[in-house]
Amino acid sequence: MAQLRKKSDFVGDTVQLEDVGLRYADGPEIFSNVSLAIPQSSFYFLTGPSGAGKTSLLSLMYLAKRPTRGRLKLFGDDVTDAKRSRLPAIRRRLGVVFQDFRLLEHMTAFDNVALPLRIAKVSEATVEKNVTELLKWVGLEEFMQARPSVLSGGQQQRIAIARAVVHRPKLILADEPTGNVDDTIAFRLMQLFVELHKLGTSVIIATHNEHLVSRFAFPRLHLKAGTLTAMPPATGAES
Amino acid sequence: MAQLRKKSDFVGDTVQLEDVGLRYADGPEIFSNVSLAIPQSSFYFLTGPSGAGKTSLLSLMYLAKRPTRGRLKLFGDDVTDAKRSRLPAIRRRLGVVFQDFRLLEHMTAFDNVALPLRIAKVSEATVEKNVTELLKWVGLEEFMQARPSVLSGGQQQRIAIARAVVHRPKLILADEPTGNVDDTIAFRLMQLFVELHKLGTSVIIATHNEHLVSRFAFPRLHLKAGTLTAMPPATGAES
Amino acid sequence: MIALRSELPLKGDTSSRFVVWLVMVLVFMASIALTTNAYIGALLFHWNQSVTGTLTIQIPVMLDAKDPASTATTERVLDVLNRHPAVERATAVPREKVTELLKPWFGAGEAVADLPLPVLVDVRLSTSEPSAINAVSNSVQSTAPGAVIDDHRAWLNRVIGLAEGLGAIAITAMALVTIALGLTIVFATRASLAEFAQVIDVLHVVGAKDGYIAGQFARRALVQSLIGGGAGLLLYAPTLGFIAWLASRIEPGILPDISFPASHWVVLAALPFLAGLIATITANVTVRRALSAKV
Amino acid sequence: MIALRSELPLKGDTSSRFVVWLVMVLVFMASIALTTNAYIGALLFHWNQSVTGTLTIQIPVMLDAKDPASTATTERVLDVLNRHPAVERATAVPREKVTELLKPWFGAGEAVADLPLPVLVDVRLSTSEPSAINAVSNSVQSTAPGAVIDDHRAWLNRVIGLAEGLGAIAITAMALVTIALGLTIVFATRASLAEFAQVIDVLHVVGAKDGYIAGQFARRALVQSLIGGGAGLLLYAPTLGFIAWLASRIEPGILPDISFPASHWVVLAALPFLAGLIATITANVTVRRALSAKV
Ligand SMILES: Nc1ncnc2c1ncn2[C@@H]1O[C@H](COP(=O)(O)OP(=O)(O)OP(=O)(O)O)[C@@H](O)[C@H]1O
Ligand SMILES: Nc1ncnc2c1ncn2[C@@H]1O[C@H](COP(=O)(O)OP(=O)(O)OP(=O)(O)O)[C@@H](O)[C@H]1O
Ligand SMILES: [Mg+2]
Ligand SMILES: [Mg+2]
Repeated sequence: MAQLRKKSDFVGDTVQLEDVGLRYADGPEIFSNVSLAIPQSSFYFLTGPSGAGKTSLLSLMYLAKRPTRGRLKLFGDDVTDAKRSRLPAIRRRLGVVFQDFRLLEHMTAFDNVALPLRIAKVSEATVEKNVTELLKWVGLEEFMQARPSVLSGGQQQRIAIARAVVHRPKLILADEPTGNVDDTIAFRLMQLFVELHKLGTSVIIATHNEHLVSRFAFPRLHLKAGTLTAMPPATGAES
Repeated sequence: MAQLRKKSDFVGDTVQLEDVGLRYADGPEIFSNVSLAIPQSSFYFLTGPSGAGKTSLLSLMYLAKRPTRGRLKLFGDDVTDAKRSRLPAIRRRLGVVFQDFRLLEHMTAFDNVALPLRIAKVSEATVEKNVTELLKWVGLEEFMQARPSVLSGGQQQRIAIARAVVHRPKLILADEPTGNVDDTIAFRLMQLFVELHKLGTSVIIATHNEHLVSRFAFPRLHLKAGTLTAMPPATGAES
Repeated sequence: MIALRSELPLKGDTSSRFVVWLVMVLVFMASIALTTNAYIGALLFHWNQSVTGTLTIQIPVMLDAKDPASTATTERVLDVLNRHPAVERATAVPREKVTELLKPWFGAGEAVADLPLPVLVDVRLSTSEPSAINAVSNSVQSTAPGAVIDDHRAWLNRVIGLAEGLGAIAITAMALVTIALGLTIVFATRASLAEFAQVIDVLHVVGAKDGYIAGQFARRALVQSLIGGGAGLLLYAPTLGFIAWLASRIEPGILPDISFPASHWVVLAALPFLAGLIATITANVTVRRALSAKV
Repeated sequence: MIALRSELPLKGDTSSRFVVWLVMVLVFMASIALTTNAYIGALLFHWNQSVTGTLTIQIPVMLDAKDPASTATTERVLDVLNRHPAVERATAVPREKVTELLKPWFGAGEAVADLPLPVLVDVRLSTSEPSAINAVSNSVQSTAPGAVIDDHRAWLNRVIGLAEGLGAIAITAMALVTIALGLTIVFATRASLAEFAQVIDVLHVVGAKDGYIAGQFARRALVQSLIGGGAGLLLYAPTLGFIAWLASRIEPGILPDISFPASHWVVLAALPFLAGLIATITANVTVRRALSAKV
């Protein structure tokens, strides 16, 4: 899958936000003046109370929304006003775990996970190999041909994670990726993210799970009342 | 709302399972020989690894599925083979929080929460009063007129909980009700369940959150490899 | 108040628009079919009316108009006819009119003036029974042997056959439309059931009864059918006008101007409600069937 | 392989069935309209054909058949006609045939035998140009003044007017069908866009290009139109047969048996593909427009 990473020689920040603000329609600003630089190969938690704007902030980064104010750079490219036609190429270097999974109901678990590879026109042999391997890792090899609706909540969440990482993205944005699994599986999934991080991927995980945050020694971005604060890693945690 | 509780003089177990087994279509049995009695005014956690069958077990209790084997009693009534026309009356004494919320997208948050009251033909004045009060309690008074899709994950989850308790059910079945909220809100929501429990409602909460389980001194039902084991309350926890 | 509140979204989903559109088309087709049928009925009545109870008798005497023998035969026939109980009135066609009728053959020249012409008698009967026609025919024959009696029915019967065939097509169309409407509603309701599976699950869990859920779908189907049916009628009105305009422009008078009875318009106006009724019942039955397969 | 894999479900959603059904109805209507139009065209051609290039000349001489003067005039007219360059053949209608034609007026009695009758001449022209008809007419008039020339067009023109009106309705129907098809696809595609909003979001996020997504919808629309169009033709075949059967049963011979040219069937067979083409283009444009409003 070397062709998917051929731009990996770029140096600089993976994500850069400068004085970014966001509002929905004519509502109030969800957050304002958020500035942030996520370096290559970094790992961050994104925390904050429910409704603080974590999902919204991530949606800027995966280009589902444009900031209403400020500038946004991804992989060194300023995408604030980028033409739409330029975005697919950038999006293919991202992996997103949605808070509500967003699995495609009319496809099997396998096809859901294979989607990013197929969109990138990866050969079917590679698809077969990578997807099978990944589904084994998340413990769902028995459910490859199952539709999402017959899977349990935790099983669906693992499919969503597999889909987000199968194409070895440069940046993973995961929204509450362990909310529906027990601690054993949560730890295993975190390990997956950490492995990818060690291979050079940047990871941002939005979570409410204080236990998770305190267990891993990664820095934390805290969003509250429209302001983003960077916080150091929890002390005494594993890395 | 006294009319909603007029059968409250019944004595006995709220839920009774005798040698219950469940299978989907022609798949293997998810669990078998589960026997269980949930007394009135009790509070249980339901735990177990992802895919163990927690959601499936709850779905038997809220009458979305019939056991493929064994007998099931609710409020002392044997409902294993009960006629369909008898079920609505029983269902109105239940409150269910779905793992995936299942809010009705074409209704406002207010109307979603009001649904059980309106189905039970409660007067609109009472609906107005109770729903508003409850939405304040879960911290969403600002979002009463919002559609579920514009709410954050945690906000949706709180709407789902409000809908499950608004009609003061005799039995609350909550599936991972705090997976999308932070600890502060989770604690507040747990308080709501505990309050109702103290007023005589039975509560069963399926959860992966060990932290939650260990914080509250309630007994636990553990489902693993198709077998249900009762476990005592965590020691040293508040009640 | 609660009964009017809908737990299903009426707008925005595809199957609801599907029903509205199809009912529109179906009501449109039904109204065209009904009108065709009514028009054909009226046309037949009109033709029948203008022909029934009249006879033309041709007396085969090739005599000069001024010839007293000819006049005598004619007088005799007229006399017999006018005393016949089944005859209301019998008059000889004036010579000018016969000349006019023969113009295509002999031109308007003076040649015709001197021509011996057959005598035509127009008879208006007081009844349209075949037996009366026969009785009249017999008494004419005995008075003036060889008289030709034409009751104008030969050509009419052919046209009636054709028109009745068209009427049958219109009726068939109506029947097909009704069946199609039923099928559409069944099918769209099933689609809706799938589309709203989750809404229905939630309604179930909060204790809604089958009748309540079925009622929601039935009301939706009713409203959709009324909207679609109304739209179909709205479409029908200008179409009828357009066809009438075309017909009048092309050949004024070839088709008689027929005004429909009030009952026709009442039936047309009732079409959306009929569609609504069919839709309501079908939706109700479909949903109850589907729900009864659930826990 | 990847190009053929669909990221959108083709079956099971309402809008897809909606399109299939509507395209079926539309193609059905279009094929009926086309056939009507072709039939009317063929009918007009047939009638024109049987009439064009023929004249009937009536010589206004009221002379006895055995009268040499009458014979002389007739001979002269025939001679003039047969030497005229625009005339292929001119023949006098035999007296028996004229008698036959007059029977409704004079009966079959011996009276007619002695009657002086007009002479009728049937003329077949070698051309159908109006100028030729005029030239023939003039030379006949100068030979036998007062001759009446009938080119059979008066009644034909009335019928042609009516038929052309019907043809215009058929053409209008075709145009409406095309517009309706376009609107249907636009509308169903929008409905699908709403229905698959989440699928589209996910495809976007994993880096699918607009063209890819639009292509998925276009392919869906194509397949649906082909299915619907095929079904429409399948419906058309028995309908045509049924109407032909009804027509033949009602009035054999009133409408001539007309066999359509091969091109007609080719156009009919092309209808589903035409619908597919319209659907593909419309869906593509609609989706691209809608997507360009997104981030
Ligand atoms: N599409 C939308 N339209 C309008 N408002 C929205 C929309 N999406 C989110 N919001 C609002 O923006 C705010 C932030 O929502 P967001 O989903 O980003 O919060 P969050 O931090 O992810 O919360 P949670 O932890 O509960 O998932 C909320 O108040 C929410 O109601
Ligand atoms: N509708 C269904 N059809 C077939 N199999 C199903 C269906 N629903 C669930 N299952 C299977 O039943 C098993 C138990 O699922 P269930 O949702 O009850 O698990 P759970 O304990 O709630 O898991 P989680 O903690 O991940 O939510 C799973 O293996 C799942 O794949
Ligand atoms: Mg969120
Ligand atoms: Mg579950």
